[in-house]
Amino acid sequence: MLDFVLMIIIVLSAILALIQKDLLKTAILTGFSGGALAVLFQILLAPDVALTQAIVGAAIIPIFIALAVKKTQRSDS
Amino acid sequence: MAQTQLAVLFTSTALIIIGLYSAIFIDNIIKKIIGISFIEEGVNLFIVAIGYKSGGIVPILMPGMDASWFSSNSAYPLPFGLVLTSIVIGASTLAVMLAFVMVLYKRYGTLSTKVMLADTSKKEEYDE
Amino acid sequence: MNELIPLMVIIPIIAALLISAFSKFNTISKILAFVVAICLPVIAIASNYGLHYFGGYEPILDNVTGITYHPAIVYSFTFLQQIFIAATGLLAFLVIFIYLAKYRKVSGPYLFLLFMGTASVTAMLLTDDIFHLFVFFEILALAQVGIVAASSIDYSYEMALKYMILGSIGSPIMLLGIGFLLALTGSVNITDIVYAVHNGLVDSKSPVFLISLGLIFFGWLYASGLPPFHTIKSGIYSKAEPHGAALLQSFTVISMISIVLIMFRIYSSLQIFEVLIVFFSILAMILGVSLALTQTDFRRMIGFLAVGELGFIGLGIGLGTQFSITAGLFQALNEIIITALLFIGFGAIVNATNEVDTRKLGGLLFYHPKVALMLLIGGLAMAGVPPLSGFQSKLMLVQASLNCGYPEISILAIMVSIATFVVFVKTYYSIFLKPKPKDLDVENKQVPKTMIFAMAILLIIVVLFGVYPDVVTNGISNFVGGIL
Amino acid sequence: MKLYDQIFNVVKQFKKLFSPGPVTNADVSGSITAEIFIIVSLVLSTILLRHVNVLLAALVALIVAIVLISNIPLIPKFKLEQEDSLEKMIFYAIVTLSIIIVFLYWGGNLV
Repeated sequence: MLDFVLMIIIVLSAILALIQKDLLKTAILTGFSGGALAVLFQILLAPDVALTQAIVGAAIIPIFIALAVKKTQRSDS
Repeated sequence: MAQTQLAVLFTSTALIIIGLYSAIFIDNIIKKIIGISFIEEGVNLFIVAIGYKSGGIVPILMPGMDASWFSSNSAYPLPFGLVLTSIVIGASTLAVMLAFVMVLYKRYGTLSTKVMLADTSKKEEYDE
Repeated sequence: MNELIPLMVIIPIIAALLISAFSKFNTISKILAFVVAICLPVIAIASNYGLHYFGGYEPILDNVTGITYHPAIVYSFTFLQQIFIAATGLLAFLVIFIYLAKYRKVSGPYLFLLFMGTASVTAMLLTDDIFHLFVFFEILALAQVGIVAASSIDYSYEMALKYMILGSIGSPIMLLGIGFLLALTGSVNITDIVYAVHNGLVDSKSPVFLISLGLIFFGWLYASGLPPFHTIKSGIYSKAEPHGAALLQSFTVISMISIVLIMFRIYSSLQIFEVLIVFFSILAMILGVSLALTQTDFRRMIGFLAVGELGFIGLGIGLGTQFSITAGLFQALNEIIITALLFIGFGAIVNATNEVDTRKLGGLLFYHPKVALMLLIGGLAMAGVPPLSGFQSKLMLVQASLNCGYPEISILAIMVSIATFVVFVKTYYSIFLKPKPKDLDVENKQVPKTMIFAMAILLIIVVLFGVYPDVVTNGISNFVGGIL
Repeated sequence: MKLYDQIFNVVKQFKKLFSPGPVTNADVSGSITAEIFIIVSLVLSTILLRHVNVLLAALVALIVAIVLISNIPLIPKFKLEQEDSLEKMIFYAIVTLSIIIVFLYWGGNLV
């Protein structure tokens, strides 16, 4: 059951990330999507991939995006 | 095919389609780059789903396991090894693209793709 | 001597890392770069043919089914790999030589990119593992972007970002195709996949197999810059420094042929594969040459010509006979050398005048006669004038398409050659022969001697292949006979 | 006479193509060459369809020739579609991807 919830979270947070007006929220929602993907990898019997994805998808990529937003502009216009 | 595996394939298709949609229709460059990175995530999910085995075990041979029982019950580990590389490549590509965006923002002062990445061949060709 | 095979990839990577680590010490990194660059073609020529199994994992024979499995990455080194690696190595050496002589203070990261690019195309040619190819393909894309962004030409950052965004659509799609193949066969080793496909272990009519072809094919279109990627490919050539562009086009050609040979081995049983390749090749020739005719920036024009010439390679492979594939691969080898010659030659003009618009140039024949002469020969070789190398490969292509029963394709190929000649003569006229405009100040700048040296070496190869094509074509023909 | 006027107009249209800066003889003649080249080569490549069906090839070649000649300043339109902006590049890339996939899924076994 958990896996279906995770899949819904992944797709919904990906869509929500792309319709936000505030780019910082986009960064956070991307992290949500990446983190849920990491847990899904664990359920799919790939613990090594899950570890990498948890670090890269849930921490590094949102931080990169947030840094890019901080250096540019926050609102989507 | 197990139900989970089928659902995962639908999820990965959804991610790829979201990525392709955002590549065409989203104007903000940062969102466009994030959207395109979803294609990569969808593909990774698809490749992990190939190796998944319904009711199987994690492909790590623990001491005390029978080798033939292990090989018939574990998930297929080769795709997982590939995805590890692919995740890192995707993250580094995203980082380089965001770095380019930061540099170009200083020059244009906007994040709109239409302005930032418009046709430049006319502008430079004949500057009086 | 098979230990030399992995060294062809490892040496440039180690050199790249060392140079970027020691880039503070100018002299050391210069000497290191020069020595390694000289080694690149020498290793390829000195090495013996053979296979190399990474980690010493030899193929395993399954006693029950009688099928051989390859558990590790395999590098195979034959005549084809040797000649292409030697050509790229030589080109990389010339480019690095020009770069080292041009700047007193060299940049470590730029040399890093040049070496990484060379290492990745070498690995792409050698590898027998489709995922290994994909990884080096991504590294190559990053290296290309770096080379473009490092140039001081206006709008190079924009072009690099566009190339990266298109690449991050193209390469995951290719990875998806590889995933489909993996799902069908359970292996990423190409020899195993080919065995599975040709022995009926995989249903070659199933939609999954067909779609894997479509996805990998799209990735190939991105890698080789055939339409719809011809604008971006010619764009990045025009935005890189001229010597960088000479290396970039060789990267493109080699990634094109290494991927298409793999696709050919896997999908050659499908009729539609050849139809697709011929369709996109013809489109590339028509669009590339007709857009080159309307350009006023001559770097962009050479870029479009390079894309148009790629169509010939695709045509040779798409026709699918031994003779036509030999012709296509020979054309690929010639194109690497001739286009590099043109890029370096026109780069010398940019160096001397700081002007790229053909409308503002003219009368340079008097100032740079050596460059003009060598460029003329290079352009004639590209258009296919005997006895230069372009003539031999294009003649072979025309013959091959006539033998296959497609006279339309041979007429089209000849027309494209003529149009290429028109493009070249138009540009040559407006740069060298037209009277010099008053406001063009030729600052009495000398063309660097290294550029002349590089052009002379490339020119010798062009003439050599033109007079003795058998040196190369026999070996290539043997290789093609092996994969058919 | 109408066709002649049309060809005469083509040269005028080329002025817009090279809009900033002068138009030289070499550029105009190059563009006219490209115009002729593109028509002839597209018509020629439709003849390849004769390996499927001869009648179809003749019909398609005729239609393509008429359509191309009646829209004659082709190069300005072509160049406008092949410009450097990212939107057009991505649009054509994704259209090509979807055409390849659809073509292979439904037509892959027919050829």
